[in-house]
Amino acid sequence: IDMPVREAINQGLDEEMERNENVFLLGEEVAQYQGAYKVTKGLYQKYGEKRVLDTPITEMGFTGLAVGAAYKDLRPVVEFMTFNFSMQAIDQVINSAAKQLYMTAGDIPVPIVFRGPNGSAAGVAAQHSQCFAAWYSSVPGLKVVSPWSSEDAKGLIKSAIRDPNPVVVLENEMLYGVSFPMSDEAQGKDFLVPIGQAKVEKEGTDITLVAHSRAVGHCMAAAEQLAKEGIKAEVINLRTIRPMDYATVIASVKKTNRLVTVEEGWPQNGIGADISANIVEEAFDYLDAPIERVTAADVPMPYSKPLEEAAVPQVPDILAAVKRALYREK
Amino acid sequence: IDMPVREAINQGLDEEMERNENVFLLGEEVAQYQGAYKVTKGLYQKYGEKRVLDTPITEMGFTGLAVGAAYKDLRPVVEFMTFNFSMQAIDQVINSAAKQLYMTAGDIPVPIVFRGPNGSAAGVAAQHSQCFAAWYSSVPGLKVVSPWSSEDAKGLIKSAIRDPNPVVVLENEMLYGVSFPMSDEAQGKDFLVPIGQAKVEKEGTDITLVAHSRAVGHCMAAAEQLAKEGIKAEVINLRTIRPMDYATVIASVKKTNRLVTVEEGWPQNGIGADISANIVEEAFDYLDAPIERVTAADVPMPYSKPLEEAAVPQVPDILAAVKRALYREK
Amino acid sequence: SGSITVPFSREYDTHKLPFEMPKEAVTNKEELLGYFKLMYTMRRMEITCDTEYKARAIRGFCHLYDGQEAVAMGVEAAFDQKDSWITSYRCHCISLLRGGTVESIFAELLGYSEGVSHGKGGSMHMYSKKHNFYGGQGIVGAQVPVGVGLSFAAKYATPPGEKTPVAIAMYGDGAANQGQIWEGANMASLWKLPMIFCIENNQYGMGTSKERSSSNNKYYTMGNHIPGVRMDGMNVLMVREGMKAAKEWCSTGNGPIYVESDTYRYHGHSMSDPGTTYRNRDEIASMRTARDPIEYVKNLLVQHNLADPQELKNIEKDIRKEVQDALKAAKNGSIPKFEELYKDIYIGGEDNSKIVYPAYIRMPDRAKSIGSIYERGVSGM
Amino acid sequence: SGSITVPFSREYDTHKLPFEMPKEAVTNKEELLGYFKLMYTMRRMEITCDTEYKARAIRGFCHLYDGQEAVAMGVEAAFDQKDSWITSYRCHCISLLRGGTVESIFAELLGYSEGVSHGKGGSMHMYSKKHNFYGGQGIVGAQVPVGVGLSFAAKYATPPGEKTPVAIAMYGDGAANQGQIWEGANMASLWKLPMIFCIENNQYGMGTSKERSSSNNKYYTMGNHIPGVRMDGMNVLMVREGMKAAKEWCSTGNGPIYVESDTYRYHGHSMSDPGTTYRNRDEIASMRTARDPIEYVKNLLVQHNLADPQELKNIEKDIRKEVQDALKAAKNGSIPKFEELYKDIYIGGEDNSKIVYPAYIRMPDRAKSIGSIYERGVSGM
Ligand SMILES: Cc1ncc(C[n+]2csc(CCOP(=O)(O)OP(=O)(O)O)c2C)c(N)n1
Ligand SMILES: Cc1ncc(C[n+]2csc(CCOP(=O)(O)OP(=O)(O)O)c2C)c(N)n1
Ligand SMILES: [Mg+2]
Ligand SMILES: [Mg+2]
Repeated sequence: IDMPVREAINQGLDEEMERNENVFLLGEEVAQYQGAYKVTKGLYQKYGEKRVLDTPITEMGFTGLAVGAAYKDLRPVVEFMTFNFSMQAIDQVINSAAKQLYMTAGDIPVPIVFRGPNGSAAGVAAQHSQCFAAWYSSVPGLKVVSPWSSEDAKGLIKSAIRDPNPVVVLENEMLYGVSFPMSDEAQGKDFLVPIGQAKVEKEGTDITLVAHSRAVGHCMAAAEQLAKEGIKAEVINLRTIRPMDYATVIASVKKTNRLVTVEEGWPQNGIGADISANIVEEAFDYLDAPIERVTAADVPMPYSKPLEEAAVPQVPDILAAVKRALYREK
Repeated sequence: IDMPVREAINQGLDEEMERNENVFLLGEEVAQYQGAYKVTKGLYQKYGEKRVLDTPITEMGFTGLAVGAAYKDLRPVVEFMTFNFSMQAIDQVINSAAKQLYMTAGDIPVPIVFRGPNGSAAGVAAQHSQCFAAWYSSVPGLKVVSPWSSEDAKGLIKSAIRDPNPVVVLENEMLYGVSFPMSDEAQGKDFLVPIGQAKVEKEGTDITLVAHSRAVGHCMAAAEQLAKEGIKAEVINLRTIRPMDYATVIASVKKTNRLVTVEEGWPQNGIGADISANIVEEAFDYLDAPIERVTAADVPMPYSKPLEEAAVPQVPDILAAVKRALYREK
Repeated sequence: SGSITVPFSREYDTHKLPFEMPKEAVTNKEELLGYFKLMYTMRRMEITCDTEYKARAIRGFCHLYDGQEAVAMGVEAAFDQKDSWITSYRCHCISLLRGGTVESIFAELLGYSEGVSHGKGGSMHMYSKKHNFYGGQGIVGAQVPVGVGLSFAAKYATPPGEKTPVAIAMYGDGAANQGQIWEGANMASLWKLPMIFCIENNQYGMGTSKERSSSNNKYYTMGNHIPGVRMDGMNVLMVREGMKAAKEWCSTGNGPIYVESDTYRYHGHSMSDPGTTYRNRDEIASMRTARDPIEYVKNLLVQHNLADPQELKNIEKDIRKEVQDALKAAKNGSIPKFEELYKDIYIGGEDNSKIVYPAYIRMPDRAKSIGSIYERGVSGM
Repeated sequence: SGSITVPFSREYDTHKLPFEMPKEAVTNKEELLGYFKLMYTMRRMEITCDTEYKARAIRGFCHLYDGQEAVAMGVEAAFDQKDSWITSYRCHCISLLRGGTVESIFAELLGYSEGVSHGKGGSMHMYSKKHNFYGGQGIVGAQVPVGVGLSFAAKYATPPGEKTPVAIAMYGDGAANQGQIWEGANMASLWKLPMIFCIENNQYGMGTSKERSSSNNKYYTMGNHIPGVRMDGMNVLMVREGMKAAKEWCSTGNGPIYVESDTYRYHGHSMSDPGTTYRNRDEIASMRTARDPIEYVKNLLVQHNLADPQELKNIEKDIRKEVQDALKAAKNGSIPKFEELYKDIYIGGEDNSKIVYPAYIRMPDRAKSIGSIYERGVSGM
């Protein structure tokens, strides 16, 4: 069957709440309103106000509260209405959650999930379009995942909730309504997507495309176009950003000898930069062309639609990078 | 003459306050206590309580306040007692300051400086040792500088204050007490270090070392050691992290064909990763060996001294990377 | 026609207020007609946004102000343009009072160059520095300490002893518990800044009623030791008189004040919220019939024989046409040039006036990047 | 020797408190001797830290608690260990009450494996989950909403109708205006959480006096509609009774309370602050002579003939020796193994019990990285 990403997350949340009484949800509008993007639909009705809580619009406060609850073995799932608002709470995420296990020398784990839509959406301008993948994934103590498909979404949210560490789940608003096939296995209650492992979405031998979240879709589209030209692209869906599965990327590059990274975040100190640097360190001799990065433009997000489209990677941008990596030999 | 970094910053602040009445300082303990690290010594006495303000310990609030004052043409210099605490205020820095000019289509510039010690210090553990260079420098709308020497410190703080854009000045506590020579020119009131330009601290032909802040000192020490072995290292002091002076690094790599980046921040999505990725894109054919990154260990900062030392780059780490880059041919 | 005196049917609620609030307002035909016209223009503008949003001409978030018009109108009537103003994303109508026109607001919403923010900001981001209007903040609560900074700058620029212009930051009942508001209030109180904390209590923050978000929903008391006042935000005269008193208090060195306007939004939170799951249609309907801020002014005009109903009808007709014309004109706007994508990221010159660009601005397709990676800095500086 | 009744020489100041505070405390020799011993141990421990810091054996920040001992002691006396506790970086003495020993605290400060946090946390980061002590927060204010989360968890785990354990978050006069405190308080009040907001008002936040940081320095009133009480924080019995009352109120479903302890720190803010530029020596001296919390207990013991001065002197001598012995023992500690550098970043197993490591942990010298970049995930999971 096909299932929209929204429903896949919802199912994952539901199953994990059923499985473990200590799992609870909190955030703005997650309960009675059923989520600003309806991701938590039906859960307040099913689990009641003890376990699904509408918070005041006080990100720093409710994030701190959730972290404290996690110190005492509850398993909070914090929804940021969008990750943009997590900036108000980022000190709590980093200093009270990510670093706590280490500072306590293992005494106080923080089993908490921070989830919500991340990155650009449609027509919401500069303050509501930021991608936080690079920031969060730089921090030891956090795990960071970023699903693309419905299977990713369900399997990763479930793994995140079961994980005894703080996990940041970077979703994408524009994917919520997109349907993807769900295998029989993925429909089951025991379906987990392991954190820390990338997935080869499409095998290929000529060039490797690496991406996460919505950009995976662009890569798949690009790969299809390339196939028409006889170019076999391998598409890697990172799924996890931290701990990054460099191994899968290296293996692929050793096969294809060419790499293009694609992301919706800003270029400087981005995910692509990190992958590029690691590949250079580990597989320099396998590279037949410079690694190409496709990123958001280095600008705040504008409102106007044509400008907005120009600000984030589109399929032609990926194709152009691929062409450079294919035809420009060392 | 020699001058400690602390005094160089102080002199820069003093001169700019004298020069422009709209420049004012605010932050915790900057006035009567003369700064937690005495960087603002004497300024409250000289300029009075209108222009040097002790704030309550409310980073989000006073940062917002300063941003608002900048909207109305004042030139606030915000001290974060350390940049760790800027996380409480980062939403104001990014969403209210960095993006404002763009969202207003040029109508409301935000001439503001955020300064304070960044990165690791001595024995202050995980919550007080984070480096924010990579985060801030990923954001369009911000400029980010990070001085090493006293000349850097004075020249960059002065340029930052005169700049009509939001500028983040990442200092380093452990450098405050370190003395560096100050040229006659640097002692003058018109001395500026241009934002956006790296400085070649030491010329060399065999390998390029790139760093900012305290790591520049380590690179200089490494270069000295290497010189004894007949290896001529070129040391680039970035000075500015955004807009990054890739040009100077590229030019150097085209000469030396080998590159090692050094930074005190975490490895993933760091400054070194970004430089590496850009060099690969622009100067791949000039590289005679993989670019090597030396970074902080991928761990929260521990308290214990031997662990702490192991967590940040030391000269031997740089030497090891250099050796790899020199002897491991493509 | 001379002035009339309008007694208030509701009293100001006060909190630690060291002065008396008026029980009535003095006004006249000209004023009232002015308010009516502006508020009716706001109303038509917002309703037109609704239509255009549904027609997919407006994108993203779109928060409408209909129902709340008397608050902005009352503030503007009490202020002069030296006073600084900042508000949330619900900013179309404040823009209209502070530098925007119906046409330039529509143009912004349509994403055109002629827009208040050249099509780069959209619904949530309208400004006019010249008119001392600073936005248009998309982040809940963030405008409040920033607003305190506006008041700080006003005081900084005023010679001691003189009356200072004031600053006002508007925020909602949902925003009211944001900690940074208190942080700003504490500094405003410590440093005696001319700052008005203006809560637009429209009873809901998205789908959450004030009782569920706020352990204390007497928002005018939230300053604790800071004086506060609450008023009927559907009554432009009451808002005006309240704001006059607040401004007088703040501008004479007494420090900040909290002012709560009890109001209502007719629309859902934003265009994507039908606004009917968490409140019932009766509630909305009864607000419209009993407390509509525009009807209130119309009634005053008619009851005091300052205007006859037909005159008002004609005005409404004219305004409807003006708004439609503005929309038509706005629709003739131009799509922002590609250069706008990377313009206004930095500015140059110590006087903030030069248009500058970083030497190298990376684009998704790196080959199409602007400038050159072989150049450095920000050019034009 | 039976119990004695000690009248309070100062009244509790109250704010919207719906119950009466006691005017006296009942205690006995055993209790008082217990408080005396623990508080004197704290005092000696902190003074020893001073010496060791100056001898450069302790690094980084080091915030001492001497002068404030009665606050922690009073809290502990009123609580049981099911109640959760979180505080700021000024945490040595709370650690001592909650799982730490003088030796393990010294060991931590010396950076040894035997330390409360295995040498990884240092002065600001001590914890014991087993004893419901959650730190040790280095970020001003951050412990407060986290503390509210502790109270949330306490309520979550308690069957409806039963008394809940409480949570307490301690913070300073300087921290008191942090917005996140209000955010936490609002939720605690909305959701009736068993939460004590405990202000340790030691009159200064670093070099800033409370008048300069706080527009309202009656901290016990800062909850506005939330009840509050202020007490003499130098009087362990008053703190104890105050905390008992607070705990009773909170644990029976009434929601949070603000409790301010009026106290004083003898040392500077941290070891790098002489503490004499922003306050004068007379002030410190007069606190020591008039209000010292340990002298108070000693005097009670002597005045009520529960102990004679010599007995107390002997106890002091013993404690001084114990503390010195603990220091000596701590100094025999072991430097953390290199593996500690990358241990405890992640934990594994759904029951939080497995020691795990990421497959690849990068080190400054990449060749010395732990694990392999060719492996993936977090091993042991
Ligand atoms: C920090 C932050 N959190 C969440 C949001 C999403 N959001 C936008 S408006 C809003 C409700 C605000 O309600 P209120 O303050 O009452 O203002 P109103 O919309 O009623 O005018 C929310 C939750 C945001 N923009 N910023
Ligand atoms: C968010 C943040 N800002 C600043 C600091 C630096 N700092 C540490 S303690 C302190 C003073 C706190 O004073 P108070 O709350 O009165 O507590 P006390 O030290 O007196 O116990 C400051 C400014 C910090 N740790 N965190
Ligand atoms: Mg509202
Ligand atoms: Mg204090």
